[in-house]
Amino acid sequence: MPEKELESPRAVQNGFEPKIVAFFCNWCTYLAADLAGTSRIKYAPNIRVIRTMCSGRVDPQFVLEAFARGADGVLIGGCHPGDCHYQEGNYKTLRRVLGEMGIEDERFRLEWISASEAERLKVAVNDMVEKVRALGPLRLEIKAEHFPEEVAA
Amino acid sequence: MKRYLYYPGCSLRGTGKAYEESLLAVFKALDVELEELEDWNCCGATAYMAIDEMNAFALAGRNLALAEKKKLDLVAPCSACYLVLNKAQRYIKEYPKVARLLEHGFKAAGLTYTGTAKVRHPLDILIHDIGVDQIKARVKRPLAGLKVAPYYGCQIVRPYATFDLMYYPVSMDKLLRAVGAEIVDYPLKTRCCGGSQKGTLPEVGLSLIHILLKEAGRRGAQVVSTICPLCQFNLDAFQDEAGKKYGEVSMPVVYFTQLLGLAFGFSAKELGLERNIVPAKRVLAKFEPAAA
Amino acid sequence: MTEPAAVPKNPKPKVAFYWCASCGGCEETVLDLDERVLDVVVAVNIVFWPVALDFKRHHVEALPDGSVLAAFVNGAVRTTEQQEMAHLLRKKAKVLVALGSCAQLGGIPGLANLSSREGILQSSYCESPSTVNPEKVFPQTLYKENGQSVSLPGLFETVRSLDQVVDVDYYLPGCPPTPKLLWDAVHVLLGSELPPKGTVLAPDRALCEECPRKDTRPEKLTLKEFKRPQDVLIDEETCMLAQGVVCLGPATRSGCEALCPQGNMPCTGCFGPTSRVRDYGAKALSAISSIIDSNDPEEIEKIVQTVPDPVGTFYRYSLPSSLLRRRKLAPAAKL
Amino acid sequence: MDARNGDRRIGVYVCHCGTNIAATVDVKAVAEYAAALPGVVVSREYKYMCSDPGQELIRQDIVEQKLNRVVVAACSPLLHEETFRGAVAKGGLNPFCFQMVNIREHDSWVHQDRQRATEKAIALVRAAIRRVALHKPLEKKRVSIHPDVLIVGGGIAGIHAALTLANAGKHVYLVEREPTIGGNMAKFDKTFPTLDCAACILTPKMTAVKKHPNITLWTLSEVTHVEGYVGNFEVAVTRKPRYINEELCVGCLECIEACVYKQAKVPDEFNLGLGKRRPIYISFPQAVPQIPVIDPETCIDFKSGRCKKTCIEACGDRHAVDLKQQPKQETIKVGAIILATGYQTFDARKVPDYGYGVYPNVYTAPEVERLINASGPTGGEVIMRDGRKPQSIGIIHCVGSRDENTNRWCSRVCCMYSLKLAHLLKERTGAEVYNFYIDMRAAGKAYEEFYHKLLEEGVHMIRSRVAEVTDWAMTPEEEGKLVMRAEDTLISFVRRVPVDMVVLSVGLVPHEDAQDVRRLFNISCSSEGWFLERHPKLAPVNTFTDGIFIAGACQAPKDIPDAVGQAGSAAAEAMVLIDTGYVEMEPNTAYILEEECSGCKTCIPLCPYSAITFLSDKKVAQINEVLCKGCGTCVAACPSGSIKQNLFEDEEILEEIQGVLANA
Repeated sequence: MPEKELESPRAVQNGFEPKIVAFFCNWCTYLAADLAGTSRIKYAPNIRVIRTMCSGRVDPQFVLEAFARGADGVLIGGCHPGDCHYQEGNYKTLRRVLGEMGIEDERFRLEWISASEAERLKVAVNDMVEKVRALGPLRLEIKAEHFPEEVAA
Repeated sequence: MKRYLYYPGCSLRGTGKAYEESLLAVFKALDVELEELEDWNCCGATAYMAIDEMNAFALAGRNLALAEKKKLDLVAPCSACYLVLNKAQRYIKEYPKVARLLEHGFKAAGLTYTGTAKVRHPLDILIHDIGVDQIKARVKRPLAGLKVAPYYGCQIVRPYATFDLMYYPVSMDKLLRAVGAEIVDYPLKTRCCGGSQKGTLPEVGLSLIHILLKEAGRRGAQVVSTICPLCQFNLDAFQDEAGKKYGEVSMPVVYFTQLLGLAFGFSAKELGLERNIVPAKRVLAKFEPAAA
Repeated sequence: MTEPAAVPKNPKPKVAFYWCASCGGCEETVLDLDERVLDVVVAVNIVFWPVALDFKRHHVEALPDGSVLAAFVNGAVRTTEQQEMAHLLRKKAKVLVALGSCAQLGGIPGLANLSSREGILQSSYCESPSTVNPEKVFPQTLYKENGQSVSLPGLFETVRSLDQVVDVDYYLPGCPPTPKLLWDAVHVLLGSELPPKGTVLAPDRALCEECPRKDTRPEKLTLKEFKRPQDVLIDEETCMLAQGVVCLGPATRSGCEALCPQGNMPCTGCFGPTSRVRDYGAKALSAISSIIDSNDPEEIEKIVQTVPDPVGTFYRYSLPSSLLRRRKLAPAAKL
Repeated sequence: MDARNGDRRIGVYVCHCGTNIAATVDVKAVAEYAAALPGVVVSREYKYMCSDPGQELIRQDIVEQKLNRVVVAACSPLLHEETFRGAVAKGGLNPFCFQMVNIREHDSWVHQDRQRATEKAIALVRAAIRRVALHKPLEKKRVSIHPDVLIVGGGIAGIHAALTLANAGKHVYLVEREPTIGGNMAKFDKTFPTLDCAACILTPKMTAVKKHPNITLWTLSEVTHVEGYVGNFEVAVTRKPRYINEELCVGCLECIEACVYKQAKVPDEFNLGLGKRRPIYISFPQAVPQIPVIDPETCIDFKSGRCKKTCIEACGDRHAVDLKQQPKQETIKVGAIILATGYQTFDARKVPDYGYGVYPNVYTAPEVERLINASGPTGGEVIMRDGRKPQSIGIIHCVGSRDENTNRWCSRVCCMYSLKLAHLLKERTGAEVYNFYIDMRAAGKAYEEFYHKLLEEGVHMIRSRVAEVTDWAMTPEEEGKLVMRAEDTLISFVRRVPVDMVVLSVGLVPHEDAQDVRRLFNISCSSEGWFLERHPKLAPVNTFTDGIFIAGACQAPKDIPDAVGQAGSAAAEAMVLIDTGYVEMEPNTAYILEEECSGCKTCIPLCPYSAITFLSDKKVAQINEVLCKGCGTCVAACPSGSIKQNLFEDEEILEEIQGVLANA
């Protein structure tokens, strides 16, 4: 399909562009993203990449902070299991917590993408952007000043 | 108990009667229910495809839509039907334009096709859904010592290799081995049987028929086992003619379901083996149940 | 402990206590000072303490702003009244102390943030088995009957910790804080130099530091399942985690002298996080799930499932002060 | 934020990279936006930030504007982070008071919508500015480099690298898993295009390796474990038993003659099963080391324990034969590692249409190499499996190469070795030789000329991808032959070519255990499974793991000249490392706040490099800075936030998160 389409056509219609914070590990997924660049592979511009040496560095607090600060989705990209040290237990437990806090599974995703898998990166990003777009904005930020208004009812 | 819809197509009600008889017997024996697709229509075969593709898709597609209504997969034993239905299914899936056009047609008939009902071939079902072990377990009279040339014909794995290797299919080999037969190496297993040429360029058709049969014999096969009513008829009916032109050949050509049936203990009659032109009796007699 | 001698005489510093959304346990702590409470009374002049003394709100309002040395407020804030009192005491007190988990972190009442206000009212005034309310009568903020009117505080959608409502100077953690911590706090406040604003008046290390079972945790601890206290006969000496029991000691601030582990129960985290952690639950979560012994996604999933009620486990005392603060409200109940 | 930024004087530099960035990202807008952010005192855009004037710009501003933090938005930090850190240092600022933003690989090159690409760049720059405000000055730690080098794989690449290093006075461990070095090249008969005999040019290098005082050669050996980091690797090598004591054996080979097996009965690996060997054997006459090996699978004594052990008798008082020999574990320290593990050939059975394994007279090219080799199973006579000599031979190019159904890549060597084999086969047998090729690829010195030489020799070239090789005849002439059915695309006609012998020019594929090796050495593979170089053009022998280099066909299909060239450059890279004497470690290690650690031990089992120990006296955990690779797993896991990581402090990352999300 024409690359143009990859840059999320529905944007025009509902105007909502998901903000997705991505934590990429320095040795695999960040390199895959570099490779995507050198290969001029096009994907949705909705992700904001934050580099860590290893996906193991991604503290659950970072994920929560991202959501709390207005991210519509969080993507963690690491090397394939065995190469990276991400604590998958964290991911799965955190998913449960997020679920109970009303944040859909599609908004928090873990992908194993090795340095050579630029194509896979593109697919993962585009897929996530579309899924989150379908869910709509998360709108989590709770502003203290709203609290008094709450009582009216 | 597994259930599928059954699409006989024209052949299995005509020249391919024996295929239907043996197929139904074998599936019954394996406790698989085949329910004939109600109000099915001609698949259009390759001929219609060549004349008007879109209408051909609609014609074949109608059968798919009917199947989808039943929420069951559709078994198409005839290679031509299988290929055409398969092609229609793929085009609907891969080409939005085709899908859209057909949608209108289907709506008119109160039908829809979203691609859930799949076209399946008996080989596919026996190998993947039933499994070789099940089939082994069902064998009453192993076809020990029977040397078979497995012949798949041109349409079953090309252009779509949905359930077997495109260049060297092996599913039938596995099944026949499972019932005790010996498989000869038959590199011509997917070559053209000459079916179409027989009508247009008879001598080409005949030479192809002759090569297939001669090679089967040269490799020690006592019988050629096929999965396609057109191949079967073509190889069976014109042996004589081909023999006169290129040298004597006499090779029984049977359906793989007939061989499975024998191993399962059915009689030649039940399996329609009497319908063969080149008699299969002389090689298969010893596997038939003693006449009760 | 320095005795009243150290305490400056006349004029006696004024102290106020107040109780927001909480169970009253923190009030108990004050009483648990036992005879030392008398020293406190000698040292200070209690001007407001609804649970024990008959001062009214207007008494407090009458006090000049900033005339109260310290106001100890426990409990989370979930009603308009609590909000008003919080503001009032903030105005009157030099030093506002959040007393106990609820005031500091939101506490157990904070778990209400997993539901919407409507949901809560529904279940307590209609659905709960012990309720008979055929007319579906709900509490109203104002009720008029022949000229007379009765008013009730309004209920907030979201439960908040004290510092999400007013500026807080110090925190006294715990559910409830131990008498020792309170006693020390009182002295600190009466003392000459005050700790920096925002200080949590408890040690800044995690609980394992204080735990008598510390040495029994193996260096390489990995688990294939987590157990709930009621499912196992817990050994008196060994590390809770080593026994597969979810213990949040590693993530929880010390200061309680490991009361629960000493009582053979795991730590549930009432003292909240250390000063270096923003979201208690997140750290509690990684403390626990880091122990999982498997690389197979399915198995990990299974093991994770053996932790019951994750939010209730990891955020038992701190949901309102967590980064997410509450369950996402259905768009309908938009703020 | 502002408070934190109070004393910060940040300089921001947005690079055009010619049009690479500027074409898609409105760099001016980005620079202007940055200028307005708290703490930013200079914000510039420039054509090429990495150029000298670009770097000078930074240096000047630091000096004149008293900058204390710098952000550069350009390409990937993996490309130029070091460059700009250098520039920052030139300005007298600590190089780590710097943050780089990737707006090329991660932005301008992967997006087309200019507005949204610009928005993205702005978000990333904003995040970097907020992050850099928190950066602390850091020092790089220097670690000394162990001068020895490990080379894995004793093929031509490994051999050449080993000799180069050894001649430069470096000590080399050469580890080879086969009983002899020489690799694939040792199996070849002649080499294209010069047609000089492979053995004649290879064996001198092999013996040189054996003789070299600076080379420790371990055959029948495999690396089983790798620890440490650039300059200081600790490697465990398992040496499988040869059952002949290498120190005592003088290579008289009498034990082989003496074996109770009077004739060789066992299919011989070196000759790809075309010949036979005894249970005690030597791979080929010029094998290095010149020491026999006993195959326990087939040796009677190992199977029944009831052998006359004539080999031991034959060896006499040298007592070199040692049937009790056990596997040996060696542990070595090296500063650099060169992987030269080579390739394997495509399994022709995966293309059933060509009948390999079905028709005895269908051969793979490597088999033919042995068949025409004077020291091969037939002494160089081309005798087919059925005992006949071929009158006609068909060679199929690109078997397992350039093929959607198998491998898409071109194996680069097949065209040329097919021509070589065509020449040699014609020369030895006088047979008609048909080459079926898709495209003729003769790029290389004197390669095209060789192709023309072949054409003159009258080798038939048929431009075609063979459809199938069968044994069924259409005409009497085809009877008893292998029929090659193919469409000759130059005359658009389907041909049936009956031949006696078919040669499949199988492609090159990665070793089936390449993935394990990759994990073992912690490097990456391309999606095809070849070892991944750091940069395809500018760092072809480096990997993403410092101190580990790749040479030869393990990186991609290569012919001998290329493999040797690459081996040389890998050796040079290793030498640069060693002669520098030290490496500077990225200061991104984690450290534990001793005062705050509660000793809960959560972190200890998590460390992939076992860098964390528990101090039983202080009852707190401690990180060994040298072993720490800075993955940060422990930092994320520490339940009381008592572990921090240089360059990746919680605060810095949280600031970055807020930065990318803060609404412009």
